[in-house]
Amino acid sequence: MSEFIDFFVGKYNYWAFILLMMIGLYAMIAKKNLAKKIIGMNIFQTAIILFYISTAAKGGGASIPIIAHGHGHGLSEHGARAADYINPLPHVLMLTAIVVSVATLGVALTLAVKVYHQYGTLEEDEIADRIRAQTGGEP
Amino acid sequence: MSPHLPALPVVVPLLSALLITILGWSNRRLPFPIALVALTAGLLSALGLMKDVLARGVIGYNMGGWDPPWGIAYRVDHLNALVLVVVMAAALIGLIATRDRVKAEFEDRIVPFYTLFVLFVTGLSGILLTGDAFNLYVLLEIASLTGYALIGLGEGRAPLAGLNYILMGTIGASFYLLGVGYLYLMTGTLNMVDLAARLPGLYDSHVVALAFFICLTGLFVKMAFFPVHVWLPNAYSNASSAAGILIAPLTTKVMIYVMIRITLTVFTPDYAFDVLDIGDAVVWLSVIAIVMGSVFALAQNRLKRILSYIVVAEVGYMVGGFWLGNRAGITGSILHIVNDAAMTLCVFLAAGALLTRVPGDRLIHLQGLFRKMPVSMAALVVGGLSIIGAPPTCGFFSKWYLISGGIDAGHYGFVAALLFSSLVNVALFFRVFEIAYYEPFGADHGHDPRAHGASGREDAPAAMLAPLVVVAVLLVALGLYSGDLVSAIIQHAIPARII
Amino acid sequence: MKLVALASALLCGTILLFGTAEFPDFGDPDSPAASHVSPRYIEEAMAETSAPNIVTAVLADYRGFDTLFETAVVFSAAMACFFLLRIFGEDERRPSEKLYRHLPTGITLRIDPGGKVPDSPEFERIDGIWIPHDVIVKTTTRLIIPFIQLFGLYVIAHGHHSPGGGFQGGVILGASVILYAISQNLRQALGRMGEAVSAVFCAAGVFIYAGAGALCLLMGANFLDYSGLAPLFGVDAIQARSLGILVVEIGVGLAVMSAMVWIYYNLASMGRHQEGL
Amino acid sequence: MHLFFLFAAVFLALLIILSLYRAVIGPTVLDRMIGVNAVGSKTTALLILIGLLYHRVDMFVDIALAYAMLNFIAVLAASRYFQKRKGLFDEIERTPKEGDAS
Amino acid sequence: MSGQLDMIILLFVIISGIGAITVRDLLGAAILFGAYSFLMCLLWAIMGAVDVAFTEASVGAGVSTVLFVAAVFRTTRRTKD
Amino acid sequence: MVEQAKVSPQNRSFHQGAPTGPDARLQKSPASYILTFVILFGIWLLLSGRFDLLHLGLGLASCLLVTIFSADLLLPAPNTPRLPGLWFRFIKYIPWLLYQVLVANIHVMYLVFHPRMMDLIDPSIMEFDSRLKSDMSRVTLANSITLTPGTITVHISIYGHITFHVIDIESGKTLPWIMEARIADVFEE
Amino acid sequence: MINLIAAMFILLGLVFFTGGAVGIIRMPDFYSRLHPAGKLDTMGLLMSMIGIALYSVQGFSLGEVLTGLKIILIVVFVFITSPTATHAIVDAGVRAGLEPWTQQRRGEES
Amino acid sequence: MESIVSLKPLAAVLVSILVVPLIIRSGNRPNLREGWTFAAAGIKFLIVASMVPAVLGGAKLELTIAQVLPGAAIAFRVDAFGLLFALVSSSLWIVTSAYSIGYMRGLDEHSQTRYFCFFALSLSATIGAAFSANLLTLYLFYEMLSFATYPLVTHHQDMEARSSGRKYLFYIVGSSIGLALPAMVYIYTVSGTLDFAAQGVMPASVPPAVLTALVLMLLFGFAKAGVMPFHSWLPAAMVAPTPVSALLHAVAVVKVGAFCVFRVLTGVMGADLLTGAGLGTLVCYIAAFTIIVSSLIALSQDGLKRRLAFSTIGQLSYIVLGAALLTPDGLTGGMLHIAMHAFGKITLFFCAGAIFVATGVKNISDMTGIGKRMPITMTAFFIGSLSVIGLPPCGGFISKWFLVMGTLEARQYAMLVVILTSSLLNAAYFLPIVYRAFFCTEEESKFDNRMGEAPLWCLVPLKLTAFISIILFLYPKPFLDLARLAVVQILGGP
Repeated sequence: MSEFIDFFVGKYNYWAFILLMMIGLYAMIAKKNLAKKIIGMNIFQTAIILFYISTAAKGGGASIPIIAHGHGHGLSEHGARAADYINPLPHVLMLTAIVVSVATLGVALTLAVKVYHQYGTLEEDEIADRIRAQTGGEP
Repeated sequence: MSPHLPALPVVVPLLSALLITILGWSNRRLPFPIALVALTAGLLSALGLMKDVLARGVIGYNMGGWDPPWGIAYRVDHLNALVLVVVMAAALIGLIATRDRVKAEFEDRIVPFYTLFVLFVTGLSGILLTGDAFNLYVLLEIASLTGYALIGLGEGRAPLAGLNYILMGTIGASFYLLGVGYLYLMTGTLNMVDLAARLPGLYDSHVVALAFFICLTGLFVKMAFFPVHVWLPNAYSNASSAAGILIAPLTTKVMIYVMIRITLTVFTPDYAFDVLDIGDAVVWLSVIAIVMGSVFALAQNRLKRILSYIVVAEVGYMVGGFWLGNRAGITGSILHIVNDAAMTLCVFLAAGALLTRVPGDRLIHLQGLFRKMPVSMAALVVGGLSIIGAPPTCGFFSKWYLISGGIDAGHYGFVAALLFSSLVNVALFFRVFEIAYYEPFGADHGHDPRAHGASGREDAPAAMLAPLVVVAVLLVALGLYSGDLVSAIIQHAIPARII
Repeated sequence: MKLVALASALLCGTILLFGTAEFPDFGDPDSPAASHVSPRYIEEAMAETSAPNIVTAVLADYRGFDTLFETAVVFSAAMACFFLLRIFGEDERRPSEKLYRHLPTGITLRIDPGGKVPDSPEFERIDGIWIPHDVIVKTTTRLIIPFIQLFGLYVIAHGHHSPGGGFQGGVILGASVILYAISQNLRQALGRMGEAVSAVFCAAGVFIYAGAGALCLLMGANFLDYSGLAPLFGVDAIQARSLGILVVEIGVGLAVMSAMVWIYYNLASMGRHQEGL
Repeated sequence: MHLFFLFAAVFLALLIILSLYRAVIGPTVLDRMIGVNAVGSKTTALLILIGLLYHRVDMFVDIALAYAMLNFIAVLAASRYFQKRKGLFDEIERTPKEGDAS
Repeated sequence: MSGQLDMIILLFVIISGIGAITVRDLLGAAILFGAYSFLMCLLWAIMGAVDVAFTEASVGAGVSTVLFVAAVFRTTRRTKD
Repeated sequence: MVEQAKVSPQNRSFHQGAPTGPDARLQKSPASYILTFVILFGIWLLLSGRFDLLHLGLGLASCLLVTIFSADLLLPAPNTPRLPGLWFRFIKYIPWLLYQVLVANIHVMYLVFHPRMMDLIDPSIMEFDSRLKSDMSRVTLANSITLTPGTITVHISIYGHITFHVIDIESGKTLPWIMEARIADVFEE
Repeated sequence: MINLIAAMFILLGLVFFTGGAVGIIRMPDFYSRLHPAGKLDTMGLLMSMIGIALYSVQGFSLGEVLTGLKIILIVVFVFITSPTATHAIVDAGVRAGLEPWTQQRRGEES
Repeated sequence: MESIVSLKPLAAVLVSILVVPLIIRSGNRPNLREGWTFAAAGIKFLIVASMVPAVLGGAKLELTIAQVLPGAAIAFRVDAFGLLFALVSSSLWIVTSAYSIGYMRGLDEHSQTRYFCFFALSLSATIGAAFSANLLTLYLFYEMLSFATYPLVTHHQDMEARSSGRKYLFYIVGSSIGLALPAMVYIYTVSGTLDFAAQGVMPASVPPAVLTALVLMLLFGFAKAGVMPFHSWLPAAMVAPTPVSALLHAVAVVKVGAFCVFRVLTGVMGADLLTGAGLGTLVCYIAAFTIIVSSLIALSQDGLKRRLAFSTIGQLSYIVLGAALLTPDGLTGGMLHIAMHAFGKITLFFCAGAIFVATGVKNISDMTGIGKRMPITMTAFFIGSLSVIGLPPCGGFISKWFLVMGTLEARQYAMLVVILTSSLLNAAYFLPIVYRAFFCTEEESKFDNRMGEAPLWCLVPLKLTAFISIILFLYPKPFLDLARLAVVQILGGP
C-alpha cells in the first residue's frame, strides 16, 4: 500500500496531466456543442503543457531558470550549476505550445462564428438537421 | 552551391509571405507575382539541394550556428530532398493553375489567400527539412493553421468541415507533441539524430514504446488514416476548388513523410520493425483503411468527395507499404508519396477545371463533358488511370512495388486490398467517365458531323489547362522514369539494413 | 456517443497511466531530461548570450528558429481570422444610419444615410444604441491604458533579465488596445489602430525577426546566428547575440500585439468592423 | 519565515476553493463572474507568495503586475454581453431561432 | 518545490476544467475557462516556470477569455450539454 | 434603471459639465505630452530598476511611444497649474479613504462571519444626486463608494445621479455624502 | 521585528481574504455577494502586499526597494481596477434584470 | 541469333498514336480525317512488313524505352511470333478502315472522329503488345488496349451499350488487375525479371501448387482470350459498331489475349517446366471445355453477331490449346490460327455488318433468302465460314491441320476428338445460315430478288478478306515461315 502511495505521490503531476487529457478528449468527442469542443481542445493542449512543465521540475531547491545576480545563491556570473536551476528547455517549448494553442483557439472560434452565422446554432445535431433540410438528405 | 542552401526553401517563402501582406495591402496585383517568385525560388533551391545531396550525401545546417543537440539543425538527405522537390513543384504548379480560380473565388481576399498559401508551403518545407522533433511540431502547426483557414472558406459546409479539421488536427498534433515529450523525458534531447543515438539503450522501456505509439497515433490523425480519417472527406470536398487543389496533394503526403522519418531516423528500423513488431498489425489496419476508403468512395455521388475518399485509401497504401518493412514495400511507399502527390494534383486540378464550367461537382453535372471540355477530361482520365494503376502512368509502378513488397513479406491481405482498391477505382472512375461520355443528345441525335467539331467546346481557361496538361504528362513521365527515380534516389533513402 | 467518448478517453488514459510507471520521479534532478541537453543551457547561456534569463536565451537564440515560426503561427492565425471573417464593403452596399451621442445630454441622434453629420466635439459617433455611456469604465480604462502599454514595453525590453519577453509584452500591448476597444467602442479603437496598421505591423513584426535572421545570412553567418551581426552593431559576438535577442523580441512583440488586436477586431465584429463587443 | 509563507500560500490556495465553488455552482453567470474575479485577486497574492517561497520575488512581481492590470478585461468583456442582450436566462432556454446572427 | 500547494492547485485546475465543460451556458463556460487559465498560471508559477506563467497570465487574462466571450457574444450562449 | 438616451431636457440644463468624453478628437496640448512622458518615465524607472545606457534608452523610446500613442488618454486636457495642488490633495485623501475602507471592511467582515447574517443584512438600492461635475471627480467618487464595502455604485448618470447598492442601511447612510464633500474639496468643485 | 510586522500584515490579509471567500458563499444574492467579493479581497490584497513589501525591503538595497514599490504598484492598480470591475459586474446584473434580494423578499419567500 | 537495336518497333507503335491529333484536328472534314487513318494504316503496315526480312533472317529487333523497374524495362523486341501477329493486325487495319468508312457513313453514325481516334489508339496498343519484349510491356499495352476500346464498345451510348461497357470493363480490367497483375508481381518477385526467354524465366524452385495458381491466374487474367468462364464480355461487346467487332473482337483485342496467354505459357513459364508439372494438360482441358461449350452455345444464338462472338470464343481457345500442347506442331498451329482465323472471322463480321447496313437485319432467323438479295456478301460469308470451320480451300484448314498434328505429337488424343467434334459443331452453326440464305422457297424468303448490296466501301473489304482467306490456303508460306521460326525461337531448339 505504501508503495502505491509512494508511486502516486512521486508522480502525481503526471496523473493529473492524464486526467486533464482525458477530460479534454472526452469533451472533444462527447460534447455536441462546438464551443464546448473548442474548450475541450484547449484543455487537451494544456494537459500536454502540464506534462512538459512537469518534466522540467527539479527537486532539491532548484530555482527558477533565471540566473541570479550576486544574491540568492551567491554565485558569480559564470558559475551557474545545472542542479541549481530548473530545466529551462521544456519551458521554452511550452511557451511555443501556448502560443500555438492561442492561435488555434482564435481560428477555431472564428470558424465557430462562421458556422453559427450559417446555421444559427452551435449544436452539432441541430446543424446536421439543418444540413439535411437544405440538401434533402444527401451527404 | 551555397552552404546556406538548406535554409532557403523555408526562409524565402516565409519572407515572401510577409512581403505579400506588407506590399500587397496597397497593391492588389502584387501577391501573385511575389508568391510565384517565392515558390520558384523554393523549387530551385530544392532542386539545388537535391543535386547537392546526390553529390555529397547528407547535408546538415545549424540554425543560429548552434551545434545540433543544443540548437536546431536541418538535415537533408535523399528522402526529404525528394519530397521537398515534389512539394515545391506541386505547390508551384497549383499556384499557377489556380490563379484565375483564386481571382474568381477570393476576389477581395487575394492578399490573405496568397499569404496563407505561401505560409502553408513554408510550413511544409520546414517539416520536410527539419531535424528537430519539436521544431517539426511548430512547423506542423503553421501548415495546419493555414490549411484550416484555406479550407474553412468555401461554400456550404466548409466552415463546419474546417472546424472539425481543426479539432481533429489539434488532437493529432497534440498527440505528436506528447510523444515527443515522452521521448524527451526519457532521453533529454529533441534532435532526431541525437535521439536515435540515445534510444538504443532504452529499447525495452515501455515509455519509449508508448512514445512511439502516441506519435504514430497523432500522425495517423493528421494523415487521415482510416478510423481517424473523418475530417478529410468533408474538408477536401467542401473547400473551394482553389484551396482544394493547393492543399489536397500536399498535406497527407507530408504527414506520411513524417511517419517515415520518425520511424526510420528517430526510432530506427530495428526498433520499429523488430523490437516492437507491430508491422503486421499496422498493415492490417491499412488493409482496412484501403478497403473502407474504397467502399466509402463508391457510395459518394460528388466528384470531389469521391476523390477525397480515394485520398483516404491512398494513405492506406502508403502506410501499409511502409509497414511491410521490406525494401520493396518502403520503396513503394516513398515512390507513392511522389506519385500520389502528382496524381492528386492532377485529379483535383481537373476537377477544378471542370468546375469552371459546370455548376457543381455532382456526377449528374458532368454529363457530356467529354465533348464540352475534352482536354480537362483527358487529364482527368490520365489521372484516373494513374490512380487505378494502369501502366505506363506512375501509379502503376508504385503499386507494383507495393504489391511486390506485400508478396515479399508474405502479406497477401495487403496485396488483396491493393487489388480490390484498384478495381474499385476502376469502377469509380469509369462511372465518372461514363457519365461524362454519355452526353445528352440534341434533337439531331448528334448526327450532324459538323456539330462534332469545336462548336460545342468550351474548355477551362488556358491558364488552367496548361498546368493541367503538364501534370498529366508528368504522370506518364514519372512512370517512365520511375526506375531511375528508384535507383538514383529512393534506394539511398532507405537504410541499408532493410532488405 | 458519450459512451464512445468515455471509452476512448478512458482507454487513452489507461494506456498513458501504464507508461507513467517507468517515468523518472517527478522532480528528479538526475533524470535524463535534466542531465543531457539542458545543463549546457544553464551553465553556458549567460556566457554565450549574456542573457540571465535562460528561457529567453534559449527561446530567442539557441532555439530561435522555433520562435520565429511561433511568431509566424500567430501571424497566420490573425491572417486566418481576417481571411475567414472579414466582410468588405458592407457599408457601401447597405448604408446604414449613423448614430451619434450628444455627450452632455446623452441623447442619441440617428442620422439617416445622406443626413448631415454634426460637426462638434460634443458629439461622439457610437456603434449602437445599446452601448452605454459608462463614465466609470471609460475613465478608469483611459487612465490605466498608458500604464499597461508602458508595462508591455517594459516586459519586452527586459526579457533578458526577468520573466517575459516579446510574446508576453506583445500580448499585454494587444490587451491594452482590446481594453480600449471594449471600454470605448470599436470604431474609436480602429481610429487609433486601424486595420491596415495592424496587418502591416503584424507582418512587419515577423519580418523584423526573419529579416534579422536573413541579415545574418547576408553577413555570412548561419541563419539567425546573431553573432554575425557583430560588425553591424559594433560590439563583440556575445553582445551581438544579446542585442540580436532584443531585436527579435521587439519583432515578436510587434507581431503579437497587432495579431491579437486584429483577431479581436474581426472576431468581435464578425468581420464587419461596425460594432464590437 | 519560509514555513509561514508556505502555510499562508496553502491557506490562500484553500480559500480559492470557496471562490471556485461559487464559480462552478453559481446560479447565474454573474455569480460565476464574481467567483472568477475573486479567484483572480487571490491568484495575484498567491503569485507573490510563491515568489517569496522561491526567494525570487522580483521575478514574480511582473507576473502579478500583469495580472493586476489585465484581470478585469475579461470581466468588462463579459459584462458587455448584458448591455446588448439583456436577458440573463432567456437565451439559454430559448428555442433555436433561424439565422440568429446579428 | 512545494508539493502541497502544487496538489491543491492541480485539484482546482481539474475542477474548473470539468466545470468549464459541464456548465450549461457558454458564457459561464467562457468565464470558467478564464478561471482555468488563472489556475494554470498559478500552477506554472509553483512549478517554477515563470515565463510560462507569465504567458498564461497575459494570454488567459487579456486575450483568450476575451476572444471566447467575443465569440459567444457573436453566436449564442445556448448549449445543450 | 437602464440609461436610455432619451432624457427630457427640461429638468437638466444642456450645458452642465464639460464635454470630457474620452475621444481622439480632444485637443492635444504639449503640456499634456510632456507631463505624460515624465509620469511614464518615472514609472519606467520604478519598473526597470536598471540604469545602464541601453535600458534607459529603451525606456525613453518606450515612454515616447506610449506618449505618442496615448497621451490624450491619460491626461486629456490638463489644467497644468492646478495639477500639483490637486495631486497633493488627492494624496491626502487616500489615507482617509483607506481608513474608511478598512473600517467598512471590518463591518462587512463582521456581517459575513455573523451566524445570523441573514437577519443583519438588508440590501437595498439607494440613490442621490451628486454635485460633482467633472468626469474625473465623479469617477473618483463612484470608485470610492465601490471600494468601501457595503456600498457599490450601480450607475452614475451623466447628470451626476448616483445609484448604489448597500448591504445594510448603515453602510450607506452617511458615508457617500462625506465622501462627496471630500472629493469636491480635492477637485475644488 | 520587520518580519513579525510583515507576518501580521499577511495574516490580516489572509483574514480579509477568508472573509471575502466566505462571504461569496454565504451571501444570499448576487448583489450582496459582490460586497465581500470585490472589497474584502481588495483589502486582503492590500494587507498582504504591504506585508510582503515590508518583508522584501529588509536589505534596503535599491533592487529590493524597487521590488517593494512594485508590489505597492500592484495594489495601486488593483485599487483602480477592482472597483471598476465590480461596477461593471453590477451594471451587467442590473441590465440583465436581476432583482436584488431584500428582507421583504425573504419574508415573502418564507 | 543476333539482336538489332532498331526504332522500327517504336515507329510502328507510335504512328497510329501520332495520327490521333491529326484526326481530331480534321474532325470537320471527314475525307481528310479518313485520309489520315488510311495513311497511318498504310505506313504502319509498311513498317511492320519491312521488318519481315530481318526477322526471317533470324534477327530480333530490340528497343528499350525506359528501365522502369530493375530487371524489367518497357522494351520492344520483335521476334517471329510477334511479327506474325503484327502483320495480321496491321494489314487488317487497312481493310477495316475502308470498311469503317462504308459502315459508319452508311449508317450515319455519330461521333465518327472519336471513333477513328480510338480505333487508331487500339491499333497502337495491339502492335505494342505484339512487339513487347517482356511481360511488363505486354501488360502495359494490354491495359492500354482495354481502355482504348472502351469508348468503341460503348459507342452507341444507349443503355445497352452502357451496360455492355460495364461488363466489358468488369471482366477485362477486373481480371487483369485482380489476377494477372499479382501473378506478374509474384513472378517478378521470385525471378527478378519479366523478360520472355526461350524456356521461361521461372526458377525451378517454385512449388507446383504455386505454379498452377500462377498459370491459372494468368490464363484467366488475360481475359481477352475469352477462356471460360471469363468469356461473357465478348458477346456483350457486340453492341459495338460492326467494324469494331470485326477488327477488335475478332482480331486485335481477343487475339491479344490469346497472344498473351501464348507468351506467358511459352516465354515466361517455359515449355519444359509446364510439361514437367503437367500443367499443359490442364490448360488443354480448360481450352477444350471452352471450345465445346462455346460451340454449343453458338448453336442456340439467333443474333448473327452473337453467334459469331461465341464462335470467336471457341476459336480463341484453339489458339490457347495450341499453346498448351507445347509441341512444335501444336505451337505452329496455334500461331497460324491467329492469322487464319483472323481473316476468316473478319470476313464473317464484315458480312454481318454489310447485311446490317443494307437491310438493318441482325437476327439469323430474319435472314432467310438474303442470299438472293446480297449474293456477293453471302458468298464471302460462305468462304469465311469454310475457313473458320477449317475446310479446304481456306486458310483455316492449314492451322487446324497443324493443331491436329500437334495433338498427335503430344499424344493428347482426347484433344483430337475435341477438335474434330468442334469442327463439326462449327459447321453446324455456320452452314445453315448459308443454306437458308441461298436455298429457300419463295414464300420463306423475306427479301425480294432485287439486288441490294451494301455500299462499295463495305463490299470491297469483305471481298478482299474472303479472297485472302483462300489465298492463304494456297500460299501460306509467309505465315508458315514465321510460325516455324517462332517455334524454334520459343522452344529454344536448333
